[in-house]
Amino acid sequence: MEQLAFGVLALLTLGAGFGVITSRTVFVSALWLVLSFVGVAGIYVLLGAHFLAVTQVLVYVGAISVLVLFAIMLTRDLMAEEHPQNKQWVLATIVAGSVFGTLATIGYTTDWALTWPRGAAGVASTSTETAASSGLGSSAVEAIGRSLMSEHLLAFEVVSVVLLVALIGAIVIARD
Amino acid sequence: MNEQWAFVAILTLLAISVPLIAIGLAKVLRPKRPGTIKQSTYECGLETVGETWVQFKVQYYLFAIIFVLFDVETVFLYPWAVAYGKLGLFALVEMFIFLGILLVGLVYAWRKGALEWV
Amino acid sequence: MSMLLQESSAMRERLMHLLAGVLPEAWVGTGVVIGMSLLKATAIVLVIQIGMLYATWLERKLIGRMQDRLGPNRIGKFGLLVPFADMIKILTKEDITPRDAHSWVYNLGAILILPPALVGFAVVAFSSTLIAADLSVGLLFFFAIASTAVIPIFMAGWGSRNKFALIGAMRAVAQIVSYEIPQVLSLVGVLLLAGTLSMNQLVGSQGPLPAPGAEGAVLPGVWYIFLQPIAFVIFLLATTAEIERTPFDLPEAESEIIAGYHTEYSGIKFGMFYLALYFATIAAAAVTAMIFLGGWQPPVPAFLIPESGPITDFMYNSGWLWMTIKTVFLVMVFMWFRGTLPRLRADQMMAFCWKILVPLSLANLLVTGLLANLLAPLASPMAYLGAFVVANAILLGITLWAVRRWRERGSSGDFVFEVQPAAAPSGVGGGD
Amino acid sequence: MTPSIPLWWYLILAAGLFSLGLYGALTRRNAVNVLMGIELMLNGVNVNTVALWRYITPTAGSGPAGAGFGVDGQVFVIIVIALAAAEAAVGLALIISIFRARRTVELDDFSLMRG
Repeated sequence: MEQLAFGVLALLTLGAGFGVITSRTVFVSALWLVLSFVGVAGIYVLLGAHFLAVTQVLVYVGAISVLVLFAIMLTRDLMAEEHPQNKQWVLATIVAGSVFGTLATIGYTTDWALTWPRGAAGVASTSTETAASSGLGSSAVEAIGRSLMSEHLLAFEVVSVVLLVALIGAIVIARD
Repeated sequence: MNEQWAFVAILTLLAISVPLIAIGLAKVLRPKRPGTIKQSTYECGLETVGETWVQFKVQYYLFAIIFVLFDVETVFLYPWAVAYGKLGLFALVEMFIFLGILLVGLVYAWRKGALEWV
Repeated sequence: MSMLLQESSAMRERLMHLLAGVLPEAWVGTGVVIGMSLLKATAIVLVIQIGMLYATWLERKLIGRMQDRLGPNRIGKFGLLVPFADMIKILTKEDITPRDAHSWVYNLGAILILPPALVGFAVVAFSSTLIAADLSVGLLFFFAIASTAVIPIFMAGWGSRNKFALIGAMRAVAQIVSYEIPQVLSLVGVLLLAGTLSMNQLVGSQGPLPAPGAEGAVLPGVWYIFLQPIAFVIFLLATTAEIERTPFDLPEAESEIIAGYHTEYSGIKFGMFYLALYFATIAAAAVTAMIFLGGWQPPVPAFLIPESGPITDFMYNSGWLWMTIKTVFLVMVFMWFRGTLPRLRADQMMAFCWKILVPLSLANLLVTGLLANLLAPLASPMAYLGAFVVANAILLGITLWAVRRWRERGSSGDFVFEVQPAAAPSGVGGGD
Repeated sequence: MTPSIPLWWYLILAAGLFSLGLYGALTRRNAVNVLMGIELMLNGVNVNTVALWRYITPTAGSGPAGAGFGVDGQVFVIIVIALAAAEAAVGLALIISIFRARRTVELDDFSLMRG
């Protein structure tokens, strides 16, 4: 069942990603991008990261896509159909293809169980079913909250500064 | 696999198929008599003037920026609120700082007139 | 309710036997999960569909009464069959696709408008045991799903290739995203007190009955509308704006932009937008009832419920009744808004969101955080109730005073809500 | 008992997403499209992070009491998502600003930087 779900979601995600880079209209590209985000949210659910899945939908599907769509509406040139690609496509195919080949080979051939010294690695890699049953689901949100308030406090506060800078910067840039 | 999320997936599929069924049913039942005037763009009977895809003012984008950043903020606020009962006063101070920094942004946007809908 | 549960497990058994004959053994478990989900999902869709049909009837009746009319009264007794007549009409109406429309985006817009309004029902607790998916992130899940409604709206506006549709879509999206912020911010105070995102636990924390699987005493044990009245008002207003009902129905202000993003839709495709509006209204009412009005909790204080006996059994088994009453009540409140209030102007609406609701919900959050910390050791519902009522009254006083001061200074006219004949024309969305 | 998914499935999915995004970012002429490619790449990276966290280092960081799991991987991804939102906001603001000044969003026409 998990494998079935993974297959469907992977097809959705990658197919939509393919749509993003091939469709001729920017608006349609953006729609494919949204679908790809939804697929990634599904993958997070499979991985037992439920809070992340919801965050993905809330931020990517509900917010970042709105930014992209608004930006499309604000720049009139984008409305027209266009020739989507520049002359670098041969080079880009080589680069992207070799990046994919390298990453996929590393992912497939590495014996991941050896890279993490602690004993727990084997337990998790045998079954993702533990994710649902072991409390990863129910109290993970609370654990994330506590983690943000203790170990990752600095990152948390720095994020707020980054968001502030982004807000001010974007307002200044976009207004004039 | 968690059964509850499987249910969510099934409900989503069903929610997509309900309009498909309804539209399919209507396709059988409804009349179909297309005409040139009937299929023209509806603008209260007037001819369409100019480009359809009008350009919008930048105000929309400013609201979208402020929205996105506050939306991200809620992603941090919700786990904090859930964990709050076990965290105590220090967490409140930390969140005050976080919110204070973001409030500076809101005040800035307000003062710069980014919140005006003109 | 327990009967229904038994029925459900019996159904699961039967399904398992049925599938064991058809599918290979490894797939039976999967088949049962999918089959049960399909059954549950179909049941939800049917119940909501009937609820929606009668919501339209109720709205016409109520608005009719408010305007001193009778409302529908011809088909069936009290016009009870009118919704079905509507359904038949909308199915048999001609469906016109504009020549210029971007055909698949246009059609997909009408299809995808429904899931955001419908999928949220997965986490609605119709009673303490009747919740389709009690997700650990239920509350956030609901808002995440609801926030995706902007995508089909954009698709409808853009795909129609009509100025007014596109302007309507831009307006609708700007409004929905803006009001999403006070909507989610106002709930942080509730979450501080409840300490959970699971819908069932959230309802359970409002007492008197605990949710299944809850640990420890029920705290704060009071409906959140009493602890967080300001948050409730903010949430209700923001939700009204989210589902684009009057007085926040600017995206479809017919006097300005025809019908907004669904201008070009007719027949059954328009029906989909209509359906989604009512689904979203019912979903919003159900969620508000669960968060603030105690969902399936009986409206009885804990000390009136005996340890055991028929009354206790009734209280435990009548969750669906209270939930239905509360939801219908809130749906009627939304209709009452429509019967009473005139539509806001675009600039007023945005100013109201960002300059009043957002700061107020942040202030409410800080006050709640402080109080929750101070009250936690007392662990008494009455202490919560007293402290929060006082705090909210003070906060409300400060807000009213601040708004009045702004109005008196009147520097930018932000907070002048009276009609001003000399004011600039209302902020029509488009054009640069 | 259905066997669960091997880790490399996720890693290949992430690599595919990343490469698609990279290809898009390299070939599209339209600035908004390039930004979409970058978002795809970020999503690929996030999937990778979550998968590796889930399979390799599930105990990293503090977690729910007694569950034997940490949430570090999730926290990292939440912060990446927050930064991605900030990046998209500023990036698109830049594109809008350039469009308003020069009436184009074709990257080949942005010769501003070359002086």
